[in-house]
Amino acid sequence: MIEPTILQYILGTLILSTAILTVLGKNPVMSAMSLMGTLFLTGLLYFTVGAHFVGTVQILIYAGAICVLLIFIVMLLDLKPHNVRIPGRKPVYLFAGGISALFATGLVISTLPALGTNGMLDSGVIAANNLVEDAQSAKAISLTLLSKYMLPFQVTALLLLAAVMGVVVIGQKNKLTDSEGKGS
Amino acid sequence: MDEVFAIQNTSLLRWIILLPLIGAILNGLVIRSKNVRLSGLVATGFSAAAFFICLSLVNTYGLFAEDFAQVIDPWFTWFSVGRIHVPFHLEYTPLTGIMLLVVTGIGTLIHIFATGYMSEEKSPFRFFSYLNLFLAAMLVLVLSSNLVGIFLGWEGVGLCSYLLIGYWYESNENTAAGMKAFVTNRIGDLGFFVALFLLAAHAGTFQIQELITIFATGAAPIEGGIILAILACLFWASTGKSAQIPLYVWLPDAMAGPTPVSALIHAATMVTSGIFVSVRLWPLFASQPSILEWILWVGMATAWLAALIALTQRDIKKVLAYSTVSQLGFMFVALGVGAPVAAFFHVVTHAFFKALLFLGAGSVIHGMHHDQDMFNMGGLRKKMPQTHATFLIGTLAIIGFPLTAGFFSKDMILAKAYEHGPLAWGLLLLAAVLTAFYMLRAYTMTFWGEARTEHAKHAHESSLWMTIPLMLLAAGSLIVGFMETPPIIFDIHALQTAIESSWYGVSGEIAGHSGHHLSHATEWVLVLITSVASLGVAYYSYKKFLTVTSKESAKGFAAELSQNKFYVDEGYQLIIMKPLSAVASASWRFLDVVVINGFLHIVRDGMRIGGQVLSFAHTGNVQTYAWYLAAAVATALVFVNWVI
Amino acid sequence: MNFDFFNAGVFQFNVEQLRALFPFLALCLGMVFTTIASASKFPIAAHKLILLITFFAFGTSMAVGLGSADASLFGGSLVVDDVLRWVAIGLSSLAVLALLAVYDVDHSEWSTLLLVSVLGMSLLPGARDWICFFLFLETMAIPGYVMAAFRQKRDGGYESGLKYLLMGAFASALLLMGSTLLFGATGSFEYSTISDVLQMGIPSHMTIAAVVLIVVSAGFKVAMAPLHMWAADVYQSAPSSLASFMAGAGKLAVFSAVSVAWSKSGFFKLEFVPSFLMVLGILSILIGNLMALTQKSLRRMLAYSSVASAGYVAIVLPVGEVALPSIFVYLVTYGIALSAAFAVIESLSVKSGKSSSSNFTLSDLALVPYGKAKAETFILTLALFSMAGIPPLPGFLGKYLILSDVWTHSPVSALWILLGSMMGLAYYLRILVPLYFEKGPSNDDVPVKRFIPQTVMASAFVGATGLFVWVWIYSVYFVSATSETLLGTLR
Amino acid sequence: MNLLGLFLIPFVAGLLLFLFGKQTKLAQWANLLFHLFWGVAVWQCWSNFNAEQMGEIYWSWNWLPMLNSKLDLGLDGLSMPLVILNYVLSLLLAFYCLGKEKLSSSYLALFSILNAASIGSLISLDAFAFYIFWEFMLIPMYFLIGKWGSKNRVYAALKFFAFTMAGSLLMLLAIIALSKTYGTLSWIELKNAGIVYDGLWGQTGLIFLGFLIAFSVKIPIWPVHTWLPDAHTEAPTGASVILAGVLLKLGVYGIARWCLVLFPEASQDVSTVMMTLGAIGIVAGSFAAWKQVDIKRMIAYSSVAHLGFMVLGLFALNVEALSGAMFQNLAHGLSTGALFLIFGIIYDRTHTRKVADYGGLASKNGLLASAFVFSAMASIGLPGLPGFIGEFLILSGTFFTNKIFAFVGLSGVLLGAIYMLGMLRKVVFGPVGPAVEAHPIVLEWNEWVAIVPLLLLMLVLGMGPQLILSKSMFSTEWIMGLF
Amino acid sequence: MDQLQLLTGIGIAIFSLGVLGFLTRRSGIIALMCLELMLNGVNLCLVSFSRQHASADGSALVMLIILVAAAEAALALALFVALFRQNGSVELDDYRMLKG
Repeated sequence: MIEPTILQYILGTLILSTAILTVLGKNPVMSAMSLMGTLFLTGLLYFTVGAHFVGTVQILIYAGAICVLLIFIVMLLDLKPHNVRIPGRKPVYLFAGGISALFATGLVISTLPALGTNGMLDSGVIAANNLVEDAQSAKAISLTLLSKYMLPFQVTALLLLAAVMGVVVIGQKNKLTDSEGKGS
Repeated sequence: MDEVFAIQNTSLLRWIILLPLIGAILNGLVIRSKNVRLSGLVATGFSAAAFFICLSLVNTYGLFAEDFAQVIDPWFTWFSVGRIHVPFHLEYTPLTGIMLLVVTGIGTLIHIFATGYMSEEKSPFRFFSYLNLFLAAMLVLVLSSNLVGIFLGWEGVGLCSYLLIGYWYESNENTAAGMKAFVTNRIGDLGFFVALFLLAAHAGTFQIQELITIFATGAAPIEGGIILAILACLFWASTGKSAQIPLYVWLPDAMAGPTPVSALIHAATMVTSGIFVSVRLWPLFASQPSILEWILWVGMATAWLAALIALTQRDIKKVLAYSTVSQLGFMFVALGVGAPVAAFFHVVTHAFFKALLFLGAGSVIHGMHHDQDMFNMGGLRKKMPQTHATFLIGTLAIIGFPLTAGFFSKDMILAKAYEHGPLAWGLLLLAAVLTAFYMLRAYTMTFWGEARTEHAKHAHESSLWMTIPLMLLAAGSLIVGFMETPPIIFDIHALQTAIESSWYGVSGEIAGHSGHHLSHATEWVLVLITSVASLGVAYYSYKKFLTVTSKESAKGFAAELSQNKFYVDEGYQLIIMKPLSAVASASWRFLDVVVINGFLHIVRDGMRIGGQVLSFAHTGNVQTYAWYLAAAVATALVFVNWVI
Repeated sequence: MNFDFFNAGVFQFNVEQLRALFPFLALCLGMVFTTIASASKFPIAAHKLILLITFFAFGTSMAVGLGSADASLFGGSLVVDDVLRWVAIGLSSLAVLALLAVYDVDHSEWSTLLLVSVLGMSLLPGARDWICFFLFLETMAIPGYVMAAFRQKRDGGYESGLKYLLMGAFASALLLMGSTLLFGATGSFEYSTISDVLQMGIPSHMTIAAVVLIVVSAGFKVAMAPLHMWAADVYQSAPSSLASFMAGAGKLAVFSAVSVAWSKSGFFKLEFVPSFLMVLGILSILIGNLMALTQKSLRRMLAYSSVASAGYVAIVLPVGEVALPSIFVYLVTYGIALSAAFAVIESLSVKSGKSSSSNFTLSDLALVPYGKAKAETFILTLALFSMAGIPPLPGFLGKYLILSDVWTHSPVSALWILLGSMMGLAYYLRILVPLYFEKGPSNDDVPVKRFIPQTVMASAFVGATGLFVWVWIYSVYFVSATSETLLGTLR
Repeated sequence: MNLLGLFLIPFVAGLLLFLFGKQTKLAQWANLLFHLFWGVAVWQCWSNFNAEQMGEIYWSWNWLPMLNSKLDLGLDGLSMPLVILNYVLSLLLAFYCLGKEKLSSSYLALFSILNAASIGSLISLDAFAFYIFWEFMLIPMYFLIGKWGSKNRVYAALKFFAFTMAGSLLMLLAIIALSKTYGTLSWIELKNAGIVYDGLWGQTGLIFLGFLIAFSVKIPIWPVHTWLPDAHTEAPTGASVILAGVLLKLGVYGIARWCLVLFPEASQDVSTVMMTLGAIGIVAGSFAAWKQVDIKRMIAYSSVAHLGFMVLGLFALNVEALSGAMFQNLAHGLSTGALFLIFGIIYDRTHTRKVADYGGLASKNGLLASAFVFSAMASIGLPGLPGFIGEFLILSGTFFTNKIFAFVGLSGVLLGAIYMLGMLRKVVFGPVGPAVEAHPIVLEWNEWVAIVPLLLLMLVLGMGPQLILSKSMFSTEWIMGLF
Repeated sequence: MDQLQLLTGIGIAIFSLGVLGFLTRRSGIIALMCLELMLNGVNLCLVSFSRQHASADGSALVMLIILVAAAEAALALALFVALFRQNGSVELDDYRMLKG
């Protein structure tokens, strides 16, 4: 039973606010930036709960690579604020908002036990702290990945291969499209 | 019943039916010659052959024998399922014998006549094959040993009459008349059906011999109500076939057919089958006196109605038709008063003189180039002497001129009626008087006075083909009456013995009926009254119509009524046919078209429209899809959290 | 803690395990070859050859293994049992069909992607925890996203790819959230543990939420209404072979995997799951059939009919693993018929001179030159009657089995299936009308492309033989085999 | 007794006939040849047919053990007459087809396959196999109506398909329930399985209803009859004949075989309702027939009425009525088949179905007219022709059970005369109509060959019904023994 | 309140925010970012849960998720580029040709 530290509270608020910025930001660049912030801060939060390895990966790959990729594309297509439409101009989007509000409420309501005091979980087991520390270590994670989740870990390779090929195909084909595809 | 009757088997009977059938097939399907003489002779040959077989039968097994042996031709089993067992057996009884002779004999004569009469036909073979087919069917009716077999013949003759009435099918009237005949008969036949069902359900047999020997004598436990119902149904059927109220309407229209047909089917043979069947089943009727009253009064009413209509008809065949209906009424009255012998006697005599009259009329019409209106005739006795003479004999016979055939039979009926009660006798006498009136009217207007039209002036005597049958029939109508005479004259009772010996030893006495006989004095009085009344009226009518003009038509309400047949046909049309057909079209248009198919089409279109409505929700914007997804999750979450 | 890496038994395979693993190795080998082939610009025919051989090897090696003991690999995260083997056989046959009948793309990368996707599919029923499930699902899906976008030259190629991708990602995010919550609630990703925990007591709201999320995301993958909309778009404008492959094989893999996963993790013990599936199923039947009725484009119509068929299977799912045989037979027969139909539409659209089969409408069928497309029309007829479930076509067997399983579970819901197949008739039969009952134009200048005859021959061959003889015998033996081995081993 | 050949021969023949392609003439003669082979098989079954058994299985193949289904083939008094009828009609149609360019090889092929299916459903004594053949009949029929039919054919074909399918899906459910409950689908085993009846709305009752509804749609019983007029009207001649002669009969046969035998109590419970429907069918059908202006439609409605009689016969539940219904199957098949055939031959020349266009046929072709009248008389049940035997037995059986229905049925007898003779009056007799005027109505030899045997058969069956009744007697009594 | 529960709360909140964005933002790119947000929320929950249960499975899944997210992002971006080249727009509701 560890009370959250002030730092964690601050991080949490920051994360939420950046996330909100991502969702509501007019300018895609703005959204991308704040998304990057969210991911970065999440990484920091991981550190505060001792999940160092996950935090590192988060910051390096997620906040680093993916967001950079995003921003790069945004820049490439230079999407200006003016051709980014603001949500809620059409009434149907209120409906969408309603849905997602409902969604969120439902989710939050049903996950209350996890937010409430401990022991509400179905399994009812509370792990001792030292075990927890070990479980979060890089060694434990890698062992798990390489023993128990060996197969998924390897299959991801094929998955990436497919993704790469896909990007190649789509990228190369649209040249082809510009030349040939006009007619049809 | 075998210990009473020695059963004799013979396979001769089937040939009586087969021969005309073969003739019909030969004429209709094989030869198909346009030559009237050829086809006529073929048909005549086969019916004559049948006639000779009948003669030999009568010769072998006797007609008026006191102790009669049952003669059976066990042909084959028609069908037999569960409680229903129908052998196709033929049976010869004296009664049958007489009917056979009448049918085949008169049938043959009419074939000969037709050979002359149909001389300018396109397809005579059709006519003659129908005629032979009719004979076959009629003989099945006569010969069959059970009621289902009789029903086969019953409807078979109906079919043939349908075909023959509509023989000249180019004109719609003829086909309409044929259809009317068939449908009306069908209405009657429903009764026959029900009778058969009742028999199957309660008697378990259709064999006439068993029915009579078991149920008429009360040997088997079956409540009288059932038998009564059966008999009522059979009588209903007879009103159809034998043209009684309320189903008589088809017979006058049936005159649309060629005249020989009218003579054979609608005067001599088919229309009397109702009476024939009743006489065959007489012991059953006798065991149920209550039905007899009905028969009596229905017959009486028919006799009257028909006679009244006949008074004012212009068409000579119509007059004869209504007179036939009226005479059939006489026969049913005879049945009703409990005198089957008299009834059947009248059947026989009537067969002769009515056939004679029709054929005479046919010869006249032939001479008149198919003009049937009596007002256009007149003075034909010079032009066609033989026809005139024979027709006169026929007329005398039908009005009961002493010592003619009609005299004996009608007198017998009247006597029995008097035994039954003075009221019946009086009414019947008046009907007879009416007969005398309209028959003389017809005769006079046709043969006396002076020719009223060109046709009449240039009318000519018919060929021997037609006149010889006329003469033979005339002879018949003179002598045939002597087979059954009242005690006061000759006192012959051949027919009675014949008929009573064909009830398998069961007596035809009506239950609880004291068979007291009239004294000779009363008989004399009755005879005199009848003869004087008829002859007087006949003479009056002769005087009245001697000088009639072609323009003359009915005057006064009563005459109008009578000439328009009391609007019975129109009434039936209005009351039955029109509403029925309205209901029919309503039921079809409403139930099938509107309700059922309408419902189906609503479902179909509903599905289509529903699809189109749904497809609006499919906007094509990927976010909408996401909305539905999220909405599904959200609703499920909310539902599971708060509702369950 | 120190972990002896090499004695952990992860890399040590005994013979059975190797034998169980071999088919997948064959697939991977195929990938290697295809990659080499596309890298060195081999002709398409070479790719086809490789694919054929690979699938043949895959299927047969699976078939050889049939009936042998279940092999649990990688510390139990993958179990190769008869279900997986049967599904793999079905997948390979469907893949071969999709390949032979409609190989309407001319990129070499296609073959590799197909293989990856098949690998994911065939691993799916063997997963025993949600991590593997998720990963295999993604392995199946991501190549699909790419393949859906293959047809830029056709209308809406990219669009369908994008829709597929975005929705798929969204759905898999939901699936992740679901399995995460499940993990949180039960402390494990493994089916068995989860079902143990679920049996322990009344499940918490969190568990229920997790299950809801998982069910919905699975429903998305198999295109149940109202989560079906992507399917219509993708099947309409993606390459025919992808459409037929995803609609047939994809459904087969996901449904059988889902059936295994849910019953092994004890979802069906939560009383709301069957009713939830019931609602989804009924919605799919109604919406799918009604929408199919109003479609102009034939491929879209087929897509909606596949939505309806997903509905039938959804109704039978709660019966549990006992229903696997019928689900399998139904989906295989349906998939074969569907691929044949797609193939025929493809070649008919070419024969009637249309640029692309995406907008090949019902009325365009009348443009098919009369008597020029006998084989296609024949195959299409067989396919449609099979989908409508008219005996003696194999589709009937599937319908019969599904119905009989539903009957044992809840007789009333069988009526929905009957209603659905009644509604289905309306559009299946309508397709035949312009083909047979209206005389098409008899123009002789038909643009005949090179791949049409081969397509027709292939589809005629596979379609006719498959539809008539093969599937009957095959599914009969499947049913007998599984209903003994499978049902025997399940409890 | 080689029952396998009985439906394999036409099936294979159908597949072969597809190969003839454009060779229409050749295909037609080949079709005749196939009928010869088929005839041998039929004759063999007829000659060593043992009427003194019920549901004996002569050939069996355990084809789908896991579905509790065996392909059991048997032949008894219920199916034998219909097999013969099916063969005769199909043979005569094979003659009729000769020289008709429009009836191409695919038409003959579909026809042959249709025969295979109907024969199959007649001789299969296993519910699953029965259902397969039963449903399979739809496919060829759908194409026959839809491709070779007249103007409104597509609507008719779809309607036919949808109606029949809707009915038989319920039967499918019932079959599943049977196999799940009793673990077998073989007719005789089910019969001996001791099916317990738990009220009409109990499980057994519902199963029974599933069967009943399917058959009622096929028969068709009012009010699910509206597909019949459309199908009959639009179908080509041959299809109409087979539809009237065989397919409808299968409904009657099915009720006798599956409903009455397996669920006697349930049948007793519904008998009044069904008889009411039958009676309504008789009256409504006759009324509708009376009001038709389209000859084929009128004949179709007359079939609705006649099949109403058979429903009465089935549910009067006594031997007379049941054998009557079974016999009426043949009678109606022959007479209505003949009507459709003859009118079809006329239609081939005149191309109009409107009564108004006709008239005076007798003066154009006397023999054909006579044949027409003959068939019409057979259809209205004139004694001496088979219709009478059937109606008489049915109605007397009904009379034993319930007099009211017998009387309603009698009204059908009367109305039958009214509409049939009305049609004859307008078509065969009367002044020559425009259509008859315009076209020469001269028949080819093969058309005569097609018609004449029908008429002869009617005559034979009308005077010698024992020929058939003796064959089916045992079965009907056996069935009624269950009640 | 436990800090892990704080994590879970934040995770779920972010996830919901992502859903909100994905449903409402019409720019495809931003919708993609929202997807990343959702995944991130999932990650947060996973980390906290795996701490609670002292098992590394959750963290392992986090790795795989990041990987898959990368793959999907790459594909999506490639598609966006291609679409932008074709039609000059990445607004989701400009791509509604396939519908009905």
